[in-house]
Amino acid sequence: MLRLLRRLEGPQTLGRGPAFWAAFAVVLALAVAYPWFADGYTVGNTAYFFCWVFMALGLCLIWGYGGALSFGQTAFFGLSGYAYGVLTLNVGAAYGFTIAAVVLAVALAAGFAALLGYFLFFGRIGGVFLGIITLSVTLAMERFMAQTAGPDWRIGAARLNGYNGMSGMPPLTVPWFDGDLVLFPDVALYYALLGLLVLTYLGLRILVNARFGNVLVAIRENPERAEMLGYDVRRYQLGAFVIGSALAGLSGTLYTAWGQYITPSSMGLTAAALPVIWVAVGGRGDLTATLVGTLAVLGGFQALTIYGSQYALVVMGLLLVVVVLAAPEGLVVALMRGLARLGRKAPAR
Amino acid sequence: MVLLDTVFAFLYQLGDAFAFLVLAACGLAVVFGMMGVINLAHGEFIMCGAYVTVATTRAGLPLPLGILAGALVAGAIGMVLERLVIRHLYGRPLDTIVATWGVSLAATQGTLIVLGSSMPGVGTPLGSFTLGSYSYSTYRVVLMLAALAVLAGLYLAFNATRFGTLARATIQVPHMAEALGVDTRKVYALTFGIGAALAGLTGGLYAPTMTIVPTMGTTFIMEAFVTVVVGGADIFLGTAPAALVLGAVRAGLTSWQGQLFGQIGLLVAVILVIRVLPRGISGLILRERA
Amino acid sequence: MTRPRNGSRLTALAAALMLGATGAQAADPIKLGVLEDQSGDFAVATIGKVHGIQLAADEINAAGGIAGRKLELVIYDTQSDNTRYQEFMRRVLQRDKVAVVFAGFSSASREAYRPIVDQLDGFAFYNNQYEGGVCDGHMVVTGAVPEQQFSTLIPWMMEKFGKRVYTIAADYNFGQISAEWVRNIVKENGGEMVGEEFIPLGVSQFSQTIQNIQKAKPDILMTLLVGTAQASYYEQAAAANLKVPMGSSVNVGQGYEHKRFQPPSLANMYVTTNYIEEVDTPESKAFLAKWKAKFPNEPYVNQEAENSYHAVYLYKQMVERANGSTKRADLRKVIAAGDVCVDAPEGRVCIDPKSQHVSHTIYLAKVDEKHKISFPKTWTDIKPYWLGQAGCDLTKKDPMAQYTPSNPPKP
Amino acid sequence: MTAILETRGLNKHFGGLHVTNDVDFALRENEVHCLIGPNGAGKSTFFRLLIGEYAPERGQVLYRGEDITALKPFERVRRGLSVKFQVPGIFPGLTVAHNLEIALQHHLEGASLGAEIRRLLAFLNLAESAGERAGTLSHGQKQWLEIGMAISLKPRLLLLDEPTAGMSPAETFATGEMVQALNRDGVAILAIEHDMAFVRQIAQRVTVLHVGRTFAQGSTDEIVANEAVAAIYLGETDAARRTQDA
Repeated sequence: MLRLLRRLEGPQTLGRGPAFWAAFAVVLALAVAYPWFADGYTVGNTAYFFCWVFMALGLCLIWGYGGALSFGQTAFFGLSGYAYGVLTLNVGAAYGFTIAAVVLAVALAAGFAALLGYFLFFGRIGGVFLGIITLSVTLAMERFMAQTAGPDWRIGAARLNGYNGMSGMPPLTVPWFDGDLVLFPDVALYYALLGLLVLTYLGLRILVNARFGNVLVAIRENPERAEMLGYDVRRYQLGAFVIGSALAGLSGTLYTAWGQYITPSSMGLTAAALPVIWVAVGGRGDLTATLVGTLAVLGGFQALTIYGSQYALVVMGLLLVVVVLAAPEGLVVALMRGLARLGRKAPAR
Repeated sequence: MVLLDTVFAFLYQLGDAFAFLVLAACGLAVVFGMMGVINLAHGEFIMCGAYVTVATTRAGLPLPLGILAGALVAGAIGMVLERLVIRHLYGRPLDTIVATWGVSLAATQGTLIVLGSSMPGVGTPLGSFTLGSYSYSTYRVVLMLAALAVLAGLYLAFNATRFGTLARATIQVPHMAEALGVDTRKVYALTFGIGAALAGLTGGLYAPTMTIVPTMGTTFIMEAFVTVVVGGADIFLGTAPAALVLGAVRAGLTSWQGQLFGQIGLLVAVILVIRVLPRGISGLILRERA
Repeated sequence: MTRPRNGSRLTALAAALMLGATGAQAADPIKLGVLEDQSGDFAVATIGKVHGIQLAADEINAAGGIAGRKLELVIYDTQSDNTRYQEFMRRVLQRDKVAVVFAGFSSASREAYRPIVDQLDGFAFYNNQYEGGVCDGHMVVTGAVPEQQFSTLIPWMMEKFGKRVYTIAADYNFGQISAEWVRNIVKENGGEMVGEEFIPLGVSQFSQTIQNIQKAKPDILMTLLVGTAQASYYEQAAAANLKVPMGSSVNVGQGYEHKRFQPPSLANMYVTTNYIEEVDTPESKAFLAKWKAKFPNEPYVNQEAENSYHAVYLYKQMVERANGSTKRADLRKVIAAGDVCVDAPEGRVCIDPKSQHVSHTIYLAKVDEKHKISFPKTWTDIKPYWLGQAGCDLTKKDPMAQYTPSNPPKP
Repeated sequence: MTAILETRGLNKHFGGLHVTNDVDFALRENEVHCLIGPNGAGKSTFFRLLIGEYAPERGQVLYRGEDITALKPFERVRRGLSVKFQVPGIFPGLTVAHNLEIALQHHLEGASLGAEIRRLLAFLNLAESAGERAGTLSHGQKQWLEIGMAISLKPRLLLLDEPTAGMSPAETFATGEMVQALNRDGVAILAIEHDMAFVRQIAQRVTVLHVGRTFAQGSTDEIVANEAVAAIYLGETDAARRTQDA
């Protein structure tokens, strides 16, 4: 146990030492305390942002650590969103089944990722081809789901309902002493997601600093050498792909439960671009940077849509270009490195 | 006569699908095959060519000149983009994908803001001809011929001109070419420009047959990628046969089961090709690394 | 308190924020949320909807407001993106605390926000022509539905051109459900379906489809195509010299394709719509004059723009008859009376209490070789009858669901 | 003496070009063996066949009597075969110590891992650079780091592809001493090499590869004295001179 905790910091994650963890504690305390000061909308909106972060963290693992650019995050997002809908519409929400539905839906996404990833990585498809094929799969799934409007397209009681999307699934519920606790997008859901997010973040930190993460970055840096150190490169890439895709699936179920709605356009071209933007802008090489970057970009673009209207997409596109050119490691990583350099300089040696 | 009717109808559909795939893919294939760069803004170059063609034609230029103008403008913008963005990303193929995606998003929405949500078209020229019980658009036959002409032109450009020799030398052994005094940067810029100009040409050619909207590039992009992935890096040995096979798959499935199956069939074909010829694609990747 | 003028959403928003979340007092303005796509794929058809609402709000405020309270608009651009509808629907209901929301263009966007309106007990107007079937007490639909457009159009066309009908439709809910309506109405009128083809969204090449149509030799072609890519069909069909009379419920009235495309690609098309700016009545002309005075650069005033405009007046009447209350329960009592009607630019429109949909005047618009519009026929007071007949009665029960002819309410 | 690595009738061709042609070769246990030959002799292809990156059209590769022809590279590595590439195969974005950690984590962890990293850094003359990114090292240092990673796996057989390419004479000599030290610990070594001084320093036996075949074999002195070998090298220089003249 202690050994695991020691893996919370290591060469693969920025931010270590007491200063970082103190800052982490402060941020966490603020996150815990802030619903007391904010209105319902703000809290619900933040919870909504949290829904997306898992997908970004998953892509960070696949792309930033594993070096494989997947455009397929939204395919798993959509798949498990629909799975959540189908399961809960058929079984209902009693006895906390929604939690079981989340687990099953994420498992389904992981299973599909394992299948697709087996084909990709064991077929030695890498580099830009991986991106193109994952994108094709995503768009094919969107097109397929878009035409399921007819009444024959149903799984049990759940109609897939084509492009209009599937709705009517229950929100998350937790079994409680006096009846189920419904996690409407409000304070309760916020805390549930915050807890889940912190666990996922810390879990991923342990994972990337452990043996697995070491091998993963080795593969990113030089796959041939990694293989010649006796590692089965395909297996590790597949592992990262499955975990990352499962996280996208988790995002999908949470989003579906949040809005009680899932649509094929969640898998469309623009949707598929979003995780790449979040991760690239924040800094794909580091989990903390991805986490911070994703929240910042989500909030920033929502604000931009409210105030800057139609220029949001232009800014988004240009931001991507500028980041790739000027700060290829990502804005947050650049910022954190800058801070670290300052910190090192301060106690003059 | 009925048989002839049906055969011609199928050939026409095959040629139509083939032309669309070749024209959609050729610019992408040049840039990818020669430079190893995947250009996700490819569709926006097509859109750019279409806009320029329509604007100049409506301003009074004859359509063929308008199409040429579209190709030239797209090519020029392509070279500017190469200078500003792509050049700094050689050797970082994944970053190039991300950056060109950014360009694509910004270009689509930027066009919407500046030029509005749609533009009046120019109308399809040349009318129609009738054979048996079907009537056909003559212009689409022109498109088929244009696809063949583009393939032939590319073959000549890269095999029979000094630029072509230099380009291939640069791509195969960059430092050798540099040592021989070739300005490799210029070669890359020109190659990217040619790719963009081809995309612009495609946009111009299809402009009279489509609604002119900022998102029109996206209707080409999937087909372009599919063709390039199946065809591989070599434009002549890869793209043309790939377009032929995929065109047959699509025309066959569409006439048999409808448009949805035509589309899904394309994607299944890609996955099958990659499954059957994994060495082909991985061999490609190895060559690209070497 | 200033009401937002064209393009000054920032002021409106800042004002809204300053006002904060206070309870409704008599002097406070009534807040009306507007979520429409002002950018992205759908913007071409929806910018006019925002303008329609602004025009109506201006007129109402100039005439003293609703029950003595000013109408204040809170407008967001939803970017043709379903997730933005979800985000902003929460925002207008939870933060801006609007009394009513006018929202949505695509059916997918409506289905995206509907669970949120239901969950937060909001009240929303969907001012758009659509595939029909929404039976939800939180919604009022002012757009036309298939029974209004097809039960008029198809019998008329079959009488004029013949009984063999071919449908090409976008392969999603709107297209599939509309095609189902076409099928049923053709059968009821003794016609024959000689072909039916569904086109995936985003397809732009139609050579094969054109050939299929030529093979089937229909008398009437119903084109239920949606989106800018599919609109390429008309140009390609015209180039291939395909000249079957076309019928549609979605073209011209919504995307004003006759203005945007090069003639004669839309020649010989017949469309049923509840309003377009060519409608040649004194009411329509007066309306158009007011519109052009306020928005001189408007490319076109389509049926959704008119729906949005008269929807504000329908809402005004409900609130005034509920003695100034904006509570949903009070307003629904007013609707249940069955006589909430206004004289709209298209003619008289009334809310049907069972489905909370609106009756319309339906104009048959014909597009000629030069893309000029004429109106061979007009039907007044066409009711949205299907939902009520099928068993949706919102005065008794609120299922908050969407039904289709093949998936009707369960008794 | 038994062979640790053996090839039987190994064939590989690209298109019509036979690059490796019926090569029979045996490497003895605990031997330092150099593979030389003019450019285009098929050395690199042969090397890639040994490590499993290429699959042969015909023939077998045996490691300690086991047929490993169908095994993947990583499976060969796990059996005790380790490789150093011609172009330094390191993880450029990671620190030097981290590079070694990734190689060592197979069989060590915790404190003993740290101790072994420090021991290796000292052995490789890289202790000063432990915290630097491997990509910033000098060329020679990268070569050493890679040798360090290769021997971290505690191999029984080490394959070196031009280990001294780009090194100064002093660095080359130091590398030779490393190789000999490893050999004393019981590691068999097969090196592809151009530098005859280095070959002389380390090799117990030398094999000459020419147009995809084993052309000659013997001690360094025998090979240097072999006129036929000199002829093929001269032929190469002659050919080179002729093209330059043309």
